[in-house]
Amino acid sequence: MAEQGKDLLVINNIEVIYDHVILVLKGVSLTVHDGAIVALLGANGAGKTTTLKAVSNLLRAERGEVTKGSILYKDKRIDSLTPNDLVKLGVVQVMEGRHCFEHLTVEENLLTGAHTRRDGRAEVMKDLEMVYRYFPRLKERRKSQAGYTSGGEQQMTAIGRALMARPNMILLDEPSMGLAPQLVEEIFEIVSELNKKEKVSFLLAEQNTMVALKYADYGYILENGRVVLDGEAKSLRENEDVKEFYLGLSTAGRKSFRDTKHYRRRKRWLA
Amino acid sequence: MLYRESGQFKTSYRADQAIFPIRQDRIALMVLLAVVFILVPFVADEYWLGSILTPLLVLSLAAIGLNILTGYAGQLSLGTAGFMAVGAFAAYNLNLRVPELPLIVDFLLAGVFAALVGMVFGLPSLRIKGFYLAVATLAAQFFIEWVFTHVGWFTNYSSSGVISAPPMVIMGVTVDSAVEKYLLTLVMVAVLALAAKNMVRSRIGRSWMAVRDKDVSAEVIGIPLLATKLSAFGISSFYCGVAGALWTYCYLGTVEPAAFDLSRSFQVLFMIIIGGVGSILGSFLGAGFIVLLPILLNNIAAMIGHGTLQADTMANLEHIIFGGLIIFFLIVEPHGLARLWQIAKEKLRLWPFPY
Amino acid sequence: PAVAQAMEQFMPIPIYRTGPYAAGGTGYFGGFMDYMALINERDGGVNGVKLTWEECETAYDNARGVECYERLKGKGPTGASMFHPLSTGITYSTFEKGAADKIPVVSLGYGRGDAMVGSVFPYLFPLVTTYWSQNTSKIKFIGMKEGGMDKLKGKKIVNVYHDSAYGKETIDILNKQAATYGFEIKHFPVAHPGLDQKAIWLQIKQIAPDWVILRGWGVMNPTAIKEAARIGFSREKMLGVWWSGSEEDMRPAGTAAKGFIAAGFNPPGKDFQVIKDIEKVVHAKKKGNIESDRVGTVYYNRGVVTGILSLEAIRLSQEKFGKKPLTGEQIQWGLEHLNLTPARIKALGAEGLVQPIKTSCADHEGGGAVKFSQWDGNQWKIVSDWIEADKGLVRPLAEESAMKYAKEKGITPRDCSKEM
Amino acid sequence: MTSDLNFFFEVLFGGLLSGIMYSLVALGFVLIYKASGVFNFAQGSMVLFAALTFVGILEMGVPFWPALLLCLLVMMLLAVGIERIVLRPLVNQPPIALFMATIGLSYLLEGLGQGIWGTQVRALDLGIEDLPNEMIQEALGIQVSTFDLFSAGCAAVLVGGLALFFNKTRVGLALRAVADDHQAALAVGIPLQHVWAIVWAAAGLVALVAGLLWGSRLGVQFSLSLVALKALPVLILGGFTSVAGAIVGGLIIGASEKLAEVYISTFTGGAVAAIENWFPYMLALLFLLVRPQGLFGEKIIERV
Amino acid sequence: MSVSEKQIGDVILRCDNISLSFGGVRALTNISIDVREHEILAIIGPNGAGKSSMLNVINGVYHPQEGSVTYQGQTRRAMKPHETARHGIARTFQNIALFKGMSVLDNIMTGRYTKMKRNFLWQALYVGPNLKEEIEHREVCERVIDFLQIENIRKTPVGRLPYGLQKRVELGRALAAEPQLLLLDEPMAGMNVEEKEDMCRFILDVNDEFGTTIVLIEHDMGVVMDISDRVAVLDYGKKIADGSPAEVRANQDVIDAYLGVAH
Ligand SMILES: Nc1ncnc2c1ncn2[C@@H]1O[C@H](COP(=O)(O)OP(=O)(O)OP(=O)(O)O)[C@@H](O)[C@H]1O
Ligand SMILES: Nc1ncnc2c1ncn2[C@@H]1O[C@H](COP(=O)(O)OP(=O)(O)OP(=O)(O)O)[C@@H](O)[C@H]1O
Ligand SMILES: [Mg+2]
Ligand SMILES: [Mg+2]
Repeated sequence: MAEQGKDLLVINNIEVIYDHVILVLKGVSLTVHDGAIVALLGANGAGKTTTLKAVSNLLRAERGEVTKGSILYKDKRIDSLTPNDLVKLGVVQVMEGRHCFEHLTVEENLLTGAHTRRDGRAEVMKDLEMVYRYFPRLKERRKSQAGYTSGGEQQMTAIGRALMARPNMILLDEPSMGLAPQLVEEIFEIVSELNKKEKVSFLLAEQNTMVALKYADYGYILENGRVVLDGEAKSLRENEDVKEFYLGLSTAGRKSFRDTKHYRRRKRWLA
Repeated sequence: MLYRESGQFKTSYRADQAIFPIRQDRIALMVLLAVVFILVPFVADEYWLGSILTPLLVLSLAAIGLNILTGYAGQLSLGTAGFMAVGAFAAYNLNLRVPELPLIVDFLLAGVFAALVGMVFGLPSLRIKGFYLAVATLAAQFFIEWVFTHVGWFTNYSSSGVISAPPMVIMGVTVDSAVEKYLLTLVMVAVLALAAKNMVRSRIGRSWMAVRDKDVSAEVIGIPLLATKLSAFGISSFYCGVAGALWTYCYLGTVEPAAFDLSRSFQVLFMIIIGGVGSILGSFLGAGFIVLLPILLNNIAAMIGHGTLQADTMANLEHIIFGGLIIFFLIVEPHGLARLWQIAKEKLRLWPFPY
Repeated sequence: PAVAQAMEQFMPIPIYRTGPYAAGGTGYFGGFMDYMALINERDGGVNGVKLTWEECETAYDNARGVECYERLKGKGPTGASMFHPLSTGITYSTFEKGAADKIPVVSLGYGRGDAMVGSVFPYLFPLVTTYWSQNTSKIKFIGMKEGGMDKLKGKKIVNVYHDSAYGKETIDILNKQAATYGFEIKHFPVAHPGLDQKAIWLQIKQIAPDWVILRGWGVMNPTAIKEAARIGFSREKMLGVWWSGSEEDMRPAGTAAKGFIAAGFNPPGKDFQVIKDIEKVVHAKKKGNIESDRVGTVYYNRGVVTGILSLEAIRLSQEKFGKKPLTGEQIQWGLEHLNLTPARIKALGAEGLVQPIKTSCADHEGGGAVKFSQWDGNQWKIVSDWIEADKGLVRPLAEESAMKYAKEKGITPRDCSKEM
Repeated sequence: MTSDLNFFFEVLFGGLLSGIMYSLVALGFVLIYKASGVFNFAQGSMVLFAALTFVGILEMGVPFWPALLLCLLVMMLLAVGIERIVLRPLVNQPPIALFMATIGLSYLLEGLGQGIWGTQVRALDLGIEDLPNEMIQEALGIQVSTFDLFSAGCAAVLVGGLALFFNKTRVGLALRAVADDHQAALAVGIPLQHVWAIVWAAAGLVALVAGLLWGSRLGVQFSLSLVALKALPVLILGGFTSVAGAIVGGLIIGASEKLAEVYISTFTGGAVAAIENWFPYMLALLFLLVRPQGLFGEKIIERV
Repeated sequence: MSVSEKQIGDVILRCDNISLSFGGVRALTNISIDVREHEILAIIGPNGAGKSSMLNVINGVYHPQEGSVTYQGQTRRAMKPHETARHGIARTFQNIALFKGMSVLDNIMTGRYTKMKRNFLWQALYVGPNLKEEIEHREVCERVIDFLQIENIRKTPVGRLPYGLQKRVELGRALAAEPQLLLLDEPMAGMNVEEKEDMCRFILDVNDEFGTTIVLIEHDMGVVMDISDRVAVLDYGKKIADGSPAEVRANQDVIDAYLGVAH
């Protein structure tokens, strides 16, 4: 685990409403220490993506609004900054569902990631090479329009694009989605490498709890727009409920997907 | 608290499939129909009936037509007025050349002709999409306008190309007062609006929306793209055609290409965008907005600006306010008045609790 | 209601201040309103009956024109006196309503060519002249320039027209005249709005006509003139209709417009007593309905002429029905019995501005003459006297067309011999 | 025969040059489309607004060049205002919403422009003769107007400038990204506000140039806003996203429109005439059937 | 229930030597795959291997340059997707392709498109035969909704649903068509274990109860190994293995190309 510093990102009891009517987050608080990897877990629709977007301020583009609470980055309020300002501050989001620029080639997609950088072309090129080293497949497809690449290739492009900004903090939304198992491991290796070498902090929303908890330092579990459980990754891994509902482990080890349950057990924390 | 569906249980799919599953909505509709059919003809004066309500209804019908094509089937069209013109000229020529046909049949056949023309111009939609498709419909718009200006047969070789609409006789009754015209229009519009509402909540409507939202997956489900798009073009143009016929017979009183120029197409397009793309109710709301607002502004202008040098400024102010309001509404609700209405209802449902 | 009837006569103003033709709308109705203001200010109204008016913006759109008609027709103590559509399209859409509501529709120099046949169109008044009449005057003018109507034989004339109802009105009559006088006529429609006419003018260059008749509208006019200059066609051989003959049509064409000739039933300029009065009584007191620098322009003066004729009709009717606000039906009588003698014109201060006019039940046109003026680069110079229309040609055509209309609509024409 | 051939070339050249005039207007559309994936309905009104403003400033007694600068400044302010008030709240909305906003904008601009400067028709003289160029006439025997040549020159300069701007600055790439996906563009830190303000300012500049050239030909009046209708088929034929397409499209449309008008009308004895309104659209339509994205437009990506 | 109990029938779909390329990119090279009645066939492989392309070829979205597809005894080269749908092939997509503007119920009802017959005039009238038909099909859809346990969101516009539920609705739309062959492209991506379990159960139930043949693309090896009867492995557009889960798991080529570590 990387050295952990002081609080980098602090979310204080925020409430988010979409379209003026749909209340999605009902008071979420969490903290990311400098240099930490924090996992945000939870079922579909729990509000993970919404939380990340609240931080990166992409909510406004979806007619969503933070109506209560505050978000601090390096002890400064960032609620009213534009996404562009945030990227300049070093906070970048990798959006769920890839969101590549379809008509741009893979390489152009990656270059857009460096839009805010002012450290010269040579540096950018160096990072481009780095991304290609991480994802050799992208190098092969660099001249293809992103819209025509496969799902996994697009996911790699999206992640690579965020790396091109040289961020301090990455908000990763479901990085493993649609990636081959080998690659999932690789991506998390990259995360961990960036975290150790470059001191990049991560807030990552992930469904693949197994991997997420393997690499994260700390985890929060979200249900229905509220944090229901948090703790050191290690302790979460040991938690009975987490084991059953998120890791698919029962006391007898991993269950087969064939042994389907036809009833639902209640999660204890909801009781 | 007044607007609640709680306590209204539906015990059959039939009940759930009704147009207005909520009782309050049904009552509201009944009241509305009673008002427009019974009250309005008694209280409204000739000006309101003849120059505001009738054109408003006719344009609502055209807007429904365009909404079917653009709102439901997702095919952007700028040729609405062209298809209206086909309807208008078809109705005139049918009346002239086959006088035995009842006028209502003329109107419906006019719609059918418009539908055929619409389908011809809809053919390219299989390949051409989005704003590019707008060009196909613009081609239709200009070409149709040109044909009616240049082929004398359509205007019965009148020297100026403007003909006044013949008197309307329906089942022996002459329809010529403002009230009669209003009622005729109202009946046609109400029936056709109901039919449109029915179609959009049936199979054909679902296939339009499917093509609009994601044509590739629509096709994978088994929806043939060309047939679906053509049906949208056809039915949409049918509505426009009937609207065109009503426009000349019940409102303008003349048949001429200039009444169906590009600006009319845009006018109808504005209606559906302001009112709500993909909403039958929105077609009416949008038509109301676009027809009434300028008149309202103009009336206000006439009231305060009368006789002074300011009249010039007032006319332009009208434009500015109109444009400004369009933008304002979009920012408040990009999905149009219909959605605004819906959100209001949703809030009402929760009221007095905020969320 | 008749108890305390205000002594006011209401006039609807279906103006267009926006859109491509705003210059025409504001100029024309500006003049009209100024004239009414003059009568109110100077004379205290027509025989003590004050004139009131209300604007309604039509944006030159038929549908809005109809709405304006309906909105304004019932205003004032006695309803609208008459309706001036200032658009051929709106004329077509309102004249039947006018007949039903008994409100005269006055289309001064535009609208239906056959409307002069008052027996069929009792409430439609194409006062002064119609497109058909003015067209024959143009051919006469060409004949004069060529040195006699017989010299027209073998000449080539091109008719460049706005591709619309208005533009097409004169095709038939030109063809007839071509047959009569033996000149060659070729028609070129210009698609609305006529921003680019290269193709047409290159063809005209090939034809090398002797004369070009321009039936333009709005931006089509300066464009045509510039194109003519470009192919080197003499502007002095171009004859415009009155919609192609305003300052607004010439100025954008710049030097290219010099020499262009236009027909008009009213000359421009401030050299008329009535215009001077308006400047003194209305504009000097900042009560004008238009920018003061536009006083005396073609459109403006046309509006004044319209005002003169309209108010004369009201005055006449007052003589018959009493000096009080009148209904449209009563004013129809005045419009039908106009008799503007040179003496009367002089009394009105409009010598040279208006031609003598005498209407009747059978003839709703009344005058029929036009004057030609030539653009000298800055302003219009009058280059002819009143030139009469070829009534012998126009009248039968109009009657034929009017009868056809009457038959279609099941109208029995009035017997004008009984209506004196 | 030679005179026939001569005539043919005259029509052809006339058409090509008319086409360039259309291209000038089409360029403005291309810019906005590139930056937001939206068809800017207000481009025509911007042309009108720019020309009105310029003439208005001239009439106030300001000399030509300062007036031009002042007018440019106005257009830039306008761009910033549009971004602030109209576009920013509509980020990430479906294209139809933005399209509608531009419709609202066009009303607003028309009202504003004419409200401030009046509805009068005004002359605008750039001091360039719209008469056949004598040198060319002597050399080639064809009449080509000096003014047209000047316009073609302006178009070339504009296109060159824009091409440089888009290819040599990072804005070009950012623009294309924004057109694809507003939200993702925000996420990678592209400052949407700036990009839009810049592009609308550029569109304003193009509108100004088009407004001056067209305005000096037609007079500065409302009809200037209608030149947009001439630019549409050009735009579609060339492809919404391509600067080069706007030029090539203009040439093709201009030339074929004039040739068609002349020869079809001649062959049919004038029965088929005044086809200029629909012919370019039909031509563009036929063309699209072969290439649905226009000549140089970006291919529409459809994948599952 | 073990694999052997299941009645796996004859080949209903045979792909012969399929080759597909886009410009320079060879997405598929000479691929032959058989699908047998009632089986669950998983296609796995690294990203960009051509798995989705394979599904696209099967239901006619892509037309291969070479090779043929034989379905229910009929060989064809190019068939439109809506024709294959008529022949009983339904599918879901890797990138959710729901109809965003419609409610869950309407989305699922579109799945019944090919089965409904009344023409638009009846639909305009709505009452009478059309209503009867609507209700008939609504009942089928309600069964699907019930089966997938999405009753509470039936009237919600799909655009507002979280990702996992959208995937479920997409499955529902495909099921409503009562297909013989169901193609699923990464149906479990972006789900947590609990949701994956649900999804697996739905797939197995469909397979059991209706005997629907299923072709499935999935990256979660746990799922693939547990529920599929057979696994085909693609790599760079070539088929490198085809066999029972156990065989494939042990195949060294597969481990090298895809799995990384043995699972
Ligand atoms: N633009 C929006 N408008 C309305 N509601 C929304 C919008 N975006 C999300 N929601 C709602 O907010 C809730 C939380 O969604 P969110 O996307 O944050 O969940 P998530 O935890 O990321 O789920 P998943 O694992 O499926 O990605 C969901 O119920 C969803 O329906
Ligand atoms: N329409 C197309 N045009 C161009 N290239 C394409 C197209 N469709 C697929 N490809 C290319 O073909 C290859 C295979 O793509 P495919 O989508 O089948 O991969 P996949 O196996 O489904 O991968 P993933 O697991 O990442 O979804 C990829 O390299 C992709 O870029
Ligand atoms: Mg999410
Ligand atoms: Mg795939």
